[in-house]
Amino acid sequence: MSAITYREALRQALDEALGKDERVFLMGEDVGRYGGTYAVSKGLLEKYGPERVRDTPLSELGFTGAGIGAALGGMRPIVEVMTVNFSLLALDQIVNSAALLRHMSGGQFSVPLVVRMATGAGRQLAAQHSHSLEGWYGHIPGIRIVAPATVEDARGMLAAALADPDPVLLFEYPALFETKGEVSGEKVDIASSKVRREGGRVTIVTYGGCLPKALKAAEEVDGEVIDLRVLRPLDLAPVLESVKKTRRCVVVDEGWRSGGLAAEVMARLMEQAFYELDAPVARVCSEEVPVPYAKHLEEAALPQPEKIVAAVKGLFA
Amino acid sequence: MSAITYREALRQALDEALGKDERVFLMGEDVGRYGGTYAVSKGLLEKYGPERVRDTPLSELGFTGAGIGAALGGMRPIVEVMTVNFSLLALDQIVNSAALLRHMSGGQFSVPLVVRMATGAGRQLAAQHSHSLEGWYGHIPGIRIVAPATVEDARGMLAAALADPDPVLLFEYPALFETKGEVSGEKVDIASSKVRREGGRVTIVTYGGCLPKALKAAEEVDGEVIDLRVLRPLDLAPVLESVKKTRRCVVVDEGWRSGGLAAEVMARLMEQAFYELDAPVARVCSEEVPVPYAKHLEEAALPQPEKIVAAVKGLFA
Amino acid sequence: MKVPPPPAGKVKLPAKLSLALLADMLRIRRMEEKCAELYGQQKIRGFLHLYIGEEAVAAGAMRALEPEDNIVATYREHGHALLRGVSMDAIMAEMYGKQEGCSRGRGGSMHLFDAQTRFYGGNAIVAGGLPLAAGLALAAKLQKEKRVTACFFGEGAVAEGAFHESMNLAALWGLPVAYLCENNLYAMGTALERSEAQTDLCVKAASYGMATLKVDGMDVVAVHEAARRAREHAAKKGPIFVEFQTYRFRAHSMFDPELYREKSEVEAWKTRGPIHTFTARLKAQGDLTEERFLELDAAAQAEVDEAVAFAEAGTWEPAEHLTADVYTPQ
Amino acid sequence: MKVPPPPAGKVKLPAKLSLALLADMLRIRRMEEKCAELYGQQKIRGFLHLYIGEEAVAAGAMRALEPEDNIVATYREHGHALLRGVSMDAIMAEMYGKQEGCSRGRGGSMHLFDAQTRFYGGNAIVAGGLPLAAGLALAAKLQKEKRVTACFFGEGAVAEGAFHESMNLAALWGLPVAYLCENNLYAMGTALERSEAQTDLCVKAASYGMATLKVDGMDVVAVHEAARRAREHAAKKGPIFVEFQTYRFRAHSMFDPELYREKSEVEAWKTRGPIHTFTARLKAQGDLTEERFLELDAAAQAEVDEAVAFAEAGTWEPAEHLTADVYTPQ
Ligand SMILES: Cc1ncc(C[n+]2csc(CCOP(=O)(O)OP(=O)(O)O)c2C)c(N)n1
Ligand SMILES: Cc1ncc(C[n+]2csc(CCOP(=O)(O)OP(=O)(O)O)c2C)c(N)n1
Ligand SMILES: [Mg+2]
Ligand SMILES: [Mg+2]
Repeated sequence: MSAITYREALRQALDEALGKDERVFLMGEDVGRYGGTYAVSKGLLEKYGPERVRDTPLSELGFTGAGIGAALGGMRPIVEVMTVNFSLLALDQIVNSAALLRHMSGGQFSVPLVVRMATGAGRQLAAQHSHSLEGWYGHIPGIRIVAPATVEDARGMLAAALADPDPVLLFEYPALFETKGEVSGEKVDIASSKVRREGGRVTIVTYGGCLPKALKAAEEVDGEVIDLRVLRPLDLAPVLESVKKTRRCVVVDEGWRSGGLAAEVMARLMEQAFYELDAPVARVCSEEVPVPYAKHLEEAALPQPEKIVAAVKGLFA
Repeated sequence: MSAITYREALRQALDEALGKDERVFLMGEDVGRYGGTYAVSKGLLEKYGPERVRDTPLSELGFTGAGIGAALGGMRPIVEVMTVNFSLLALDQIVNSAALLRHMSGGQFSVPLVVRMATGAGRQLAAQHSHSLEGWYGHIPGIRIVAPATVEDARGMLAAALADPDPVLLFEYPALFETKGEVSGEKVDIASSKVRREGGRVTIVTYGGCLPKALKAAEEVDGEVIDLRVLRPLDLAPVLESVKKTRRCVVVDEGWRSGGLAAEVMARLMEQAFYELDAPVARVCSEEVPVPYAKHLEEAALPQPEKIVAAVKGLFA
Repeated sequence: MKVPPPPAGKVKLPAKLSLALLADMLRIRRMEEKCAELYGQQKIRGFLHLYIGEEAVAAGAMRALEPEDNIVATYREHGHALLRGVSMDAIMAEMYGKQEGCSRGRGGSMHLFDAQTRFYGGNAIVAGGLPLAAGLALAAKLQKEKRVTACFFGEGAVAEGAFHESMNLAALWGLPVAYLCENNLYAMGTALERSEAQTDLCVKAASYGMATLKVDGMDVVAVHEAARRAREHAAKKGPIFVEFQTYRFRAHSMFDPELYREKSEVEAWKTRGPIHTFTARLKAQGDLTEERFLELDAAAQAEVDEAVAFAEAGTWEPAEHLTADVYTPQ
Repeated sequence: MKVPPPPAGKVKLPAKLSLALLADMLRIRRMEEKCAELYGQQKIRGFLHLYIGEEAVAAGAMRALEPEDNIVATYREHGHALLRGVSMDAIMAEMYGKQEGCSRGRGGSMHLFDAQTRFYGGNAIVAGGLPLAAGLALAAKLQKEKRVTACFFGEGAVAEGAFHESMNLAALWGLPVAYLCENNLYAMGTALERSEAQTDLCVKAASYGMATLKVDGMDVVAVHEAARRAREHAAKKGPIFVEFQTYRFRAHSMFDPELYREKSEVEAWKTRGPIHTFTARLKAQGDLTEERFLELDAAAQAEVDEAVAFAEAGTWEPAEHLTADVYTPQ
């Protein structure tokens, strides 16, 4: 076991997937000759050729739909939509085709498609390039959503996603790309959430790019940090168990506050842990504002460790 | 005062808007010669001509974006996207342009645009034509969302939406089109939620097409029914007040359960009414399934009065 | 609008094939007439889009395709499903919402699916099937399969971004796909000239470097010939776009008051009706007798009656199954 | 790839205009060279897309437009904003994220906006500005204003559905809009021939029934002439598409390792550089002396120095203002 970066883990996962299964191919804007916007697919074109590492024109709706068709046709496509921001252009195909096809056809057609996209803010890319819309996608039945927050998950989730017979959206976090971590080489599940830090005073629920922030805050407040990992379907069991112990919970989510994924976690805790709670569950989300360019404003817009600590303290006030 | 249908109220509102302000025009697929998919704009082409009641090609992204541009250029466009299902194709323009422009430009450009769309299931139109995505739109800062559930609101909300300097999405409910009601002729606000039925035992929060179902259930359980009316920004004051009295609450929402608007209402009650509640807030939403065609399955998929009653009873169990 | 003269002239097909094509069109026609009636009786609900008037396209095209080919269609796809080989029983049961339907009653009229015949629906998002078809074709190409993907859609779809992106992908990658455009002149109530700056759809398609064909869609012979050429082109040379010029005789859907066109226009087009003109031509050249015609028609009618009986006898999927098949059972 | 010969020949413009165009290009060049430097110093962050090499397009086009016209641009819009009349101070402050910036520091490099000069951004969604431009033009048409909307975008945008839908709307409705395509041959790392089945973009545009022009985008004279014609066409006859054939000398953004093209290709294109070729032509015909050139260049450099000082002296918008202007104050 040796430490690699989150980016390298993603790259290895793609390499392995392409190497193992002839039906797998990667397609998207600049995945090939450019090497991937975030250099995740660098070197793969040279290794697997342009048929299997397929650069596409700028046409998110078209090539995502083509990915669905290719999946129906027996392939195991990995479609890269570059970032969640551009996935808005592909949403119709994801929602109205990929997610519905199996049920709508009476169970005849599955869509074994993986859609990868980068998500999140924090690099001063401004309003149109800083969305966090995992919560939106999490609303749609028929798809599975995974959000690797660790190097281990970045390395292992793709294989599990490809083994899934239904569409899986895999969110990648540029904010984590330089993070280093060990990779066990063991199979990774895409069904469960996981405790990332034990603690006794408060449960902090998060996922994706906010995990390091939550862990940092947890140091200060003896928090138990749970990484959701899979955003649909949610696995709240570890959260419920933790809340039984801590009786307090904060949800940290980079999505905008109203109607984000944090709201769903709170709703479930309302339903399933109401009598366990000594204080209302709090949330730390992005402010309800398009993410601004200026660094200090962007920082003010996003969840930060200090805000998490403050929210925890609020629960004891 | 005389009773008119919800459809007629929508039509009158359009007629009035076009009659009053030269800058207003209506544009969308089949709003003109066809008379509107739901006959809402019937007769308006003849009255205002094809420049102001403008049929568009099938190109939701293009004409919604054109509506944004026209709003920037000094007009007051009303864009009809026919149904929320097709709005997925226009989402990029709504989110990445309309919603962001003002903030992103440092306050220089407002987008006084109204986007109308029909939403909801219940007419056996199957999976691709039965979405309820109000909750999604409610997640986006920079836009206002209104959801007329009464004839009075159907008549009055458009004028208020046009008076708003920012983008307003106006959801229309085909399930209510035949509903009759009185119209006061008074100005209607697009800021507040309203008590639609007083009751003492439980607070039932809902909006749009579910209002009649909630009212029906309320009869049986002495429910106080609150119609949210405006889905962004939410006005929870009447809900909080009601919950203080009833100490119990059910949220009814045709969106899918996970991550829908109901979750946000629950999250807010968690935050703001935790100590007022005698039981966890419950929700009655659509089942997590693409809406099926067969009538009995569709009915099973959607919120129904009986399910609301059962949920209320659950709060006392 | 000028209506061209009805299809005429000698039918240069083997009589057996001609009769098969005629039978195909009759089967669609009789089935759909029944559907309209059943809609009135509220046995069929939701949206119902009839293909009446356009039967020559599905008939001529479907017999040009091979069993291994993929089909993608729209919400106006009863005829395509039927002629592809989905049983009328299963189609009718689907419209009833019964679990014996080809989509187990979950799809209804707009979402007929059938894995066995590679019939990929039944898509109710205009132009939504076009990228899918490109992907199916890509899969075939990557797997070196010889199947072609045939994608049916209306001329209204041509304005959508999905059309543009799909044409470009298909042409850029040389995919084995035939884009078969049923130009019936209207998208709901919007006439082609009010939705396209360029009304010659082949010119549009050619701008992607696609091969194109323009055909009288009311002439089943011309359709069949064009479809055969299109399939061959798709299989050997890559994507092709075919414009079938046709017309729908009925309203867009059962809710359409048809304010946007004159009755006289519809009547004029009916003189070009694909079934009666073809019938007349076959009779004129001695390939068909009135008796044989009545036999074919009776057979179609009998099939419809049986299908209705089948649908009536069908059963409702238990509501407890509601959430089955949202995900694939693993 | 064959690189055409550099622009040459007599410049048939009044010397004053020529020098103005040269000064324009120099202002962009010097400003952006500074931006690159400042990016290295982390004074500018986020994405930074340089226009270096393409200056002739913004310069030639902007001087063909009128003050009442609307401009829509992309994330590669520093030059357009500057030549449209946004002060270099405000642009530089914006890139610093200061509240003295033209978008109050909220937009950054990709989102320059300016209401006063009708500069509608600064759009970082590829092809996202095209429908907007159609709408601005529609508003002008409906209000019987004589303004034209000029919409700049890269050739990569041509593959997007938004391009298709916008072209059709513009042509169908005869809108006063000029779609000005900066074809620099690459969309990030994707060469035109790997993204378009039809690489002649004018052929594509013409398929909507649009007027088209194809111009050497490295020749500021040709650009200016074409832009004047385009504006006139848009104002009097309706939409027009102009392809400016150009090349970017720098990486796509500051993150781009440029794996997708040879250094030699870039060097070959540099022989066509819009500034030095134009300078040489003007000198050759006696419209420019080296001394005058150095003056212009020094003026540009001085403007840059001032802008940097302005940006450095700028202030941060208080974080408490964060949520201001999400909605319009009423
Ligand atoms: C994306 C989308 N927009 C709008 C609709 C509503 N709609 C259904 S059919 C139709 C007309 C389509 O016309 P065309 O493509 O010519 O096919 P036809 O119905 O004539 O067979 C419209 C606008 C839809 N289903 N999908
Ligand atoms: C819809 C969308 N998809 C992808 C991107 C990422 N991206 C940014 S610029 C770019 C290339 C655009 O190329 P082109 O239109 O030719 O403009 P150029 O950068 O060459 O000026 C891409 C793919 C984006 N911003 N928007
Ligand atoms: Mg049509
Ligand atoms: Mg380019």
